[in-house]
Amino acid sequence: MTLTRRSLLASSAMAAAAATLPAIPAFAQSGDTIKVGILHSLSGTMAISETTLKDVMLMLIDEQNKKGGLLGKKLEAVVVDPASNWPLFAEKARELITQHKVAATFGCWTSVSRKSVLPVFKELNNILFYPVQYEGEESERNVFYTGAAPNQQAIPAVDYLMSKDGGEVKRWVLAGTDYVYPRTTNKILEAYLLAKGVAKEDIMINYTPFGHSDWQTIVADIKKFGSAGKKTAVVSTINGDANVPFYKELGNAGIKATDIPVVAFSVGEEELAGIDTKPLVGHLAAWNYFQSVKNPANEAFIKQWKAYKKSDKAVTNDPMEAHVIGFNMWIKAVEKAKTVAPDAVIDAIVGVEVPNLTGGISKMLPNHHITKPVLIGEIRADGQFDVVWQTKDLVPGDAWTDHLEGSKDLEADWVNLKCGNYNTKLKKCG
Amino acid sequence: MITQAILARLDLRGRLFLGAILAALILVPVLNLIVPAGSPLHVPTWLVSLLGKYLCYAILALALDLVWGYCGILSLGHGAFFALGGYAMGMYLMRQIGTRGVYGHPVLPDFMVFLNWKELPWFWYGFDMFPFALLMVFLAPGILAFVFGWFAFRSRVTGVYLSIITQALTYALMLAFFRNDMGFGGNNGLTDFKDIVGFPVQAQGTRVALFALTLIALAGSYILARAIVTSKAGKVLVAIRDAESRTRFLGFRVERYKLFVFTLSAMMAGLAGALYVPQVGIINPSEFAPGNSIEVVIWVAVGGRGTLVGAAIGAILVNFAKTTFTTGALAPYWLFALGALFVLTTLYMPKGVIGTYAEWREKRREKASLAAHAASKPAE
Amino acid sequence: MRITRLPLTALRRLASCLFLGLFLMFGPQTHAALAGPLEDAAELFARDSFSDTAKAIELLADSGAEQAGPAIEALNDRRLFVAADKTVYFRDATGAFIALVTGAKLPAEPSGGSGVRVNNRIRSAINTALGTLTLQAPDPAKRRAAAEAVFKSRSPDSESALQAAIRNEKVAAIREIQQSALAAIIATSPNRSDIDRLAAIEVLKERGDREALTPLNQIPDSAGVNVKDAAKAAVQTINNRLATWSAVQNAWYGISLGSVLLLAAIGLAITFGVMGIINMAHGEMVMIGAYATFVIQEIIRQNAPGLFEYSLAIAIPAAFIIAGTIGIAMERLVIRHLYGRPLETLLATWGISLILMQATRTLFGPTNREVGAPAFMSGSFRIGLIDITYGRVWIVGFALVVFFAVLALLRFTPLGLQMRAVTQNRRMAASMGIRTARVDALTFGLGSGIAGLAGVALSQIDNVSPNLGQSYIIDSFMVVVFGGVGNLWGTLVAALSLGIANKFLEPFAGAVLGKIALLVFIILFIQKRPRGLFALKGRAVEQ
Amino acid sequence: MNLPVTSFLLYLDGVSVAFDGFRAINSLALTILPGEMRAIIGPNGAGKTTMMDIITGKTKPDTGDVLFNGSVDLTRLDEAAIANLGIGRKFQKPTVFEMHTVEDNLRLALKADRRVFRTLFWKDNESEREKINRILATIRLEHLREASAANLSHGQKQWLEIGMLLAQDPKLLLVDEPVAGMTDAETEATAHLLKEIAKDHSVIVVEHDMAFVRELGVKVTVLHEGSVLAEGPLDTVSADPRVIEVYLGR
Repeated sequence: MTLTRRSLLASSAMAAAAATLPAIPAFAQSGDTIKVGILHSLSGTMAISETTLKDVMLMLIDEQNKKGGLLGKKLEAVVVDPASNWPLFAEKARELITQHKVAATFGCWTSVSRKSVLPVFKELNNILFYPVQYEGEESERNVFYTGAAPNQQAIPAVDYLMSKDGGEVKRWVLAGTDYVYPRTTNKILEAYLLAKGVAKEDIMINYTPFGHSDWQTIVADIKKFGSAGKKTAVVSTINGDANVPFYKELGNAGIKATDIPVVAFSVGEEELAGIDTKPLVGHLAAWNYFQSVKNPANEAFIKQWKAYKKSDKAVTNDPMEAHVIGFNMWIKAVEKAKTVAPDAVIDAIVGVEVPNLTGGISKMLPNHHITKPVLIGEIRADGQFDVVWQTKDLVPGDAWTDHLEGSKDLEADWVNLKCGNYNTKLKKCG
Repeated sequence: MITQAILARLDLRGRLFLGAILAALILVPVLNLIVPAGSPLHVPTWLVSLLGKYLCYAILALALDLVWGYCGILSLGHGAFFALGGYAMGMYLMRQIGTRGVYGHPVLPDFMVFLNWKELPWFWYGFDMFPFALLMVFLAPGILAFVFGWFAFRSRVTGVYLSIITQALTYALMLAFFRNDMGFGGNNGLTDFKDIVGFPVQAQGTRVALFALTLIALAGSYILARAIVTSKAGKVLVAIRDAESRTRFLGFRVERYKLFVFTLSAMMAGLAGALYVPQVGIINPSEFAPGNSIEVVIWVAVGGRGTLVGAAIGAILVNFAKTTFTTGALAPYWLFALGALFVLTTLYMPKGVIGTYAEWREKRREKASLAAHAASKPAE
Repeated sequence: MRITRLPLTALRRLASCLFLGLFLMFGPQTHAALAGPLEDAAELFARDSFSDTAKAIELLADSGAEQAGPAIEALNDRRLFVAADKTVYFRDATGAFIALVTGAKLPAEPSGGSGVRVNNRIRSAINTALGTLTLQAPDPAKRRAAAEAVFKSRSPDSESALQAAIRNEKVAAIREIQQSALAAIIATSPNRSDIDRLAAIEVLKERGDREALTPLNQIPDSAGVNVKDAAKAAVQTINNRLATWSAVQNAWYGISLGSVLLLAAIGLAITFGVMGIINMAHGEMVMIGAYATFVIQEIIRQNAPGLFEYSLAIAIPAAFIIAGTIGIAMERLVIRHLYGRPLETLLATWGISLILMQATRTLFGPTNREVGAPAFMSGSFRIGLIDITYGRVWIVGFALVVFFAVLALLRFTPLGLQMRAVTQNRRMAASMGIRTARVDALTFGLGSGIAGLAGVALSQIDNVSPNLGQSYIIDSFMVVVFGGVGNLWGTLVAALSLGIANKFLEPFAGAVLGKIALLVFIILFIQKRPRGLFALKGRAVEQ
Repeated sequence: MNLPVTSFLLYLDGVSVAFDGFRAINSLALTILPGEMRAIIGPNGAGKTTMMDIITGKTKPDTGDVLFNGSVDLTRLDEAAIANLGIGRKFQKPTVFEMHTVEDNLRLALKADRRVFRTLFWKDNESEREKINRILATIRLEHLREASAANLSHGQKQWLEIGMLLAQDPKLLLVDEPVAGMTDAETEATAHLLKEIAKDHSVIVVEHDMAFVRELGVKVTVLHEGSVLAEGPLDTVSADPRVIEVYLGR
C-alpha cells in the first residue's frame, strides 16, 4: 500500500500552512518608527512586580515622542508578555528582535529570565537593559545592568548596620529565598563579614522556598539567635510574595526594629503597599532610590507617574528609576551614535552620563554596570522610607565581586579588554 | 517491508499526519537553507526553532494521550517526565561547555563555581558522554515512572486520586529542583549552552537539524504509539479504560499493562524534553510546575483525546495561539483566552477538534446514505 | 550641583538659613555657652546628626524638666521640630506648640520648622530615656512597659530611678520585672562586686526566659571566674527549659499551620469530598474572600473609620456571600454539565481559575493589597516560655468554629440532610421530591463560601494578591485526600497532623525538605490506604 | 502443588467478612462439585454479591477457607490470578467493553497468554477465529460481529457477556442475575443457554427470578444474612417455613 495522491497533497498543504501560520503577525513593519521592545511578565507570578515596569516604559516612550522622538523618528513600543515562563522569555526575545526588529529591549526581572534570554541577545546581537538588583557575576556585551550589583546594595547596608548609627550589629542572620540571588549575595556577605572579624557562630544562614508563607518557626529562630547577648540584625534577601507573610509574622511576634532590625534588598515601596507598616517602623531597606527622596527631578517624576497611572496612590520604586536611567542613557547613546544599530550604540553608551532621580549623575561603566548612590531607608508608618544614610559618592557597579574565590580575579571591560570575564591572573579572556 | 507493516497499522488520518511530517521534513529545511532570505517563501531560523518547540510539545501531548486517551490514566505529572528528560540533556549540554564558562573551570558548571562547590556531585558523572546522557534521557523519567507506577497501580490508586498524587509528585520534584543544594542550578536551572555533539547549538544548521530530529522523533513516537494501540495490548488498554475491574476478572494483570504504558509514555515525554532543551536554550524547575502539566492535558483535550493525531495537533494549535496572543495589545488577555479554551472545550467539544470533526463527517455520511436510501425508493 | 554630601533635609535647612540672612556664627564645633542642659539639648537637636540627637536625649532625660518626658515622646512620634531660627519645639497631644527650652506654649508654630530625624539608634535611646522617666508613671501598663524597656536597654543610668521605682511599686508582677531589670544592669555593667553579680544572676535565672539570656551572655570580662561559671550554669538551665518548651512551641505552630490548612481545605472537603468535583478554582475562591475583605476594609476606611475594628466581622458574611454566589454561578453555568466526568471538571475549573485570577489582576492590579489587622488581632501574649500571637489564636479559633458550624450544618439542617441524600443516591433523592439541581448548586455554593471565609483569615497572614489561591490549592487537596474523601473529621485530623508534622520536621530538615518529605509521605500513604485516613468502608461494589 | 484437600471444585467453609462492623458474610459454608450447576437465591443484602466477590478475589474474607480445585487457596490470589485459574464471572449489570466490537470483546476474553508483551506482539490466527465463530454462533450474535458493543440491546449484552465467559473456557462460572431486565423470550433462551453451558462447566447462578430458577431445575441454596439458610431442590426449599419467613418478612 502506498500513499494516495490525495493524502500526499493534503499533507503537503497542511505542512505548508503550519510553516507559514505563525509568520502572520510578523509583518507589521513600518520604516518610519524606531521600535523598542518591552519584555516584562504581565501574567503569572511575576506580574506583581513587572507590570509597573512595562507602564513606566510606555510612559517614558510617550514622553520621548512628545519631545519629538529620536533621530527624527517616533518611538514605538512593542509589548510582549512572557507570562513568567522562562523559556517563553527566550522565545519572546527572539520574536522582538527578529520579527519586530526592535532597536533595544527593556525587560526581565528575575535572574533566570535574564539567563534565559542572554543567548538570544548574544546570538542576534541586540541590546537588553536589565533594571533589577541582582547577584552580579555577569557582564555581557549585549546587556546593560542598570540595577544594583551586590556592592551597590548589600555591602553598604552591612557597613551601615556595623556603624554606630546603625546600631553596631555584631550578630547576623542572613535569611533568603532559596535561589541564586540570595545564595550569591549571602556568600558574598558571609565572606565580607568574616573578613570584618565577625565570628562564624555569629552568622546564621537560612533559606526558604519561593512563596513561603508560614514563618512562625523561622521568626522564632531569629528571636532565639538574637538572644545571645550581642546586637543582632537580619539581612533579608527574601523575595517577592514571601515578604508579606514574613513581615506580618515579625510584626505579630513583636520583633521591633530597635530589637532586631531587618534590612531587606528586595522590599520597596510597592511591596510595602500590601502591608500594614505600622508595626514595621524602623526596619530597613537598602536601595539606590527611594520615592521619599526630596529632589526636583524625583518630584517631577512622581508627579508624572501619578498622572500617568491616574492614581494618587501610585508609588515609585528602585527598578523604575533604573529603567528611567537606562532609557535616558540609551537615548543619549543613540543620539551620540546617530544610529540605533546595536554595535554602534554599545560602543557609544559607555561613558554616557545621565542624571538619576536622587540628585546625582549616573554613568555607564565599561563593565556595562552603572554608578549609583546607595541609600539606606527606614520604613515609615505610611509605607514610605526615611533615608537615614547614604554613600558620599556614587558607587560604581562591580560585575565580579572581590569576595568570592572564583570571581576575585575576574574583570569586565568592554572598551579596552573587549571582554566580560578577563582573568587578571591568567591574563586572558574567559 | 517495514513501510508496509507500518502503513498497515495506519488509518487515513495517520497517513495524512505522517505525510505532513514528511513534507515538513523536506520543505522546512529547504525553505530555510536554500530559499534566499528575501523570498516570501523563506522560513526564517527563529520560526524553525519555534516550530521545533511546538513539535516537542506535540510529542509530550502524544505521550500523555497514550496513557490518558487509551488507558484512562489522567497524569497531572507528565511535565515532570518531560523536565527530567530535559535535565538529562541539559546536564550533557552543561558538561559540553567545558572551559568556555565564565569562570573557565574545566569540569564544574558556572553555577557550581560561584556557589563554591569543590567537586562535581556523583550524579553529574557520565553526562559528558552523549550516549550516557541519551540513555539517561529515557532512564531517568522511565525509572521514576516505573517506581511510581509500580506502587500506585499495584495498590490500585485510580482516577482522581491518581491524578492528584501525580500532581503531588511533580510538585515535590519542583520544590526539590528549586533547592540550590540539589546541584541542578536551582531556580536558574541550566542554560547558556554552547554545543551539542560538536555542533554549536545556535548555528542555523544545528537548529534545522534539531528541528528535523524532532520531526523524526514525533513520527517515530506516533508510529510506536499507533502500533501499541492497534495491537491486542492496545485493546486491553482501552478495556482497562472503560471497565477496569471487568478486565481484571478476565484475567488481565491490569497493573502490568498500566505500568508498561505509563513507563513508555514517560520515556516518550523524556525524549520530548531532551529535544526541547537545546532548542529553547534553558531548563529550569518551573517546568515541573503543576500548571504546566495541566496545560498538556488541555492540549490533548483540545485536539481530541484517544486519537493520537489530535493530541499532537492540539499541542501545536494551543501553543501557536499562545505565541500569537502574548504579543501586543492582547497580551493581558491571554489567560482569559486560555481559561475560556479550557472551559469551552470540556463543555462543548469533549471529543476535541479531531473527534468533533470525525463525528460531523460520520453524521454527514449517514445523512447521505439515508438520502440515497430514500432516493432509491420509488416515489409514491 | 553634584552629589549630596549632607543629608538632604540639612541642605534644605542650610539654604533657608542663608535665605533668612542668618550667619552661621555657631558653627558645629563651638559648644553653646548657654547655661543648662535644655539649652544644650536644643542646640544638639538642631545639628541634625544622629549621635548629637542621642546625646540630646540623654541630656533631656537627665534634666528633670517637666517637659522632658513629653518632648522625648514627641520626638518618638516625630512631633519635635527645629524652626528656621533654631528654636526647638514640639507639638503636644492637644496640638499646641511648646518650646523645648522654656516649656512655654508658643503662640503660633514657628516658621520653617522641620522634624528632627529618627532612626533605630535614636529610637533605642528614646526607649531607654522614656523607660527611666516613666518607671513611676501612674498607669500600670506604662510602668510595665518602662520596666521592660529598662530591662532591654540595661543602661546603668537608669539604676537609681529603678531602685526608687522598686521601693514604691505595689504591683508584684511589675516589681518582678523591675527587679530583673536591675539584675540585668548589675550583671552587665562594669565595676560590680562578684556577690552583687551572683545575686543578679540568680534573679535572672529565676526569670528564666529567652530575654534573660541576653544579659547572662553579657557578663563583663572583669567579673570573677565563679560569676562567669554561675552565669554559664544559669544559661544552661534556661536553655534546658527552653528546649522542653520548644516542643510545645512546635506543637502550637503546628496547630496554627494546621488550622490554616484546615480553613483552606474545609470548602474543598465539601466540593470535592461530598460532591466529587475536583474544583481547581477552589484557591481562587479563597482569593476572592481575601479581596472581599480588602474591599470591605477600604469602604470602611473611607466612609466609617470608626468601624475599622469590626471590619473583619463585617467581611466574614460578605466574603461568604460573594464567594458563595460566584460558586453557585460556576456550578450553574459550567459544572452542572459535567457531573459524572470528574476529570473534565478538573480541566474546566482550572480554566475558570485562570479566568478568575486574570480578572482579579485586571480589576485590582497585580500588586499586593493591604488588609489591616484590627487591634485585637495584633501583638502577642506569653504562656510559659512561648510567645503566642493573638492573630494566630483567632485564626485557630475561627477555623474550629467554621469546622463545627459546617459539621452541624450537614448534620442538623434540612439542607444538610438533602445534601447527604443527594450525594448518596441522587435518583432516590430526586424521586422523593428533593430538587437535586438546587441542592447541587447550594452545596457547591456552600463549599465556595467557606473557601471565601478562609480568604478572610488568610488576608491576615498572607499576601492579598491574584496568586493567593495558587499557593493553597495543592495543600488543600493533600489534606482532603489524606484525611479521606467525604469525611470532615478526616479533614480536621489530616490538617492538624500535617501542620504539626511540618513544624516538627522544619527545624532540622528545613522548610523545603520538610515539605517535600510530607508530600512523599502522602504519596506513599495513598498507596497504602487509597481512600485516606478515615475512608468510608463499605460493600465495595463497583459499577 | 499441594495435594487436593477436598474433591470439591469449590469449597467455602467458615467464611466471614465484615464492613465497618456489619457482617456481610457470616461463617458461610458452600461446596460445588465439578460439573455441578447451582442456583443461589436470597433477599437483598443476603450476601450473594459479596460471596461472589470473595470467590473472585475482589474481597478478602476476614476468616475462613476458600479452596478451588480441591487445594488452591483463593484468598491468597488476586482477581487476575483467579480468573486465570479458570473462574469466570458475569456481573449483575452487563459489563462488556463498549468501545470494542463484539468480536474484539470475545477476542479479549479468549483463553490465551495474557502477558503484556505477548498481547503486544499478538497476531491474528485461524484457530482463534474458529473459536470466536463458534461462540458467536452459540450466543447468536454472528450478524453483529463488527458492531460496537455499545450499540447492543440489553439482552444482547447479557449474551455477549456469557459468550465472553465461554471464551475464557473456565472451570467454574459465576453468573449474577443473568435475566434481570430480559423479556420472557430472552429469559427462556438464556435458561437454555445456561443449561447448555452447564454440560461441560460448573456454574453458580445468582437469581431473583423464581420462574427462571425453576426453569433451570437445579439444586438451590438460600442465603440469608450472610450464611446458608437452606439448601435442596427448589420445591423443598420454598416450602421451608424459615425461607418463607425471610422472604415475606416477620
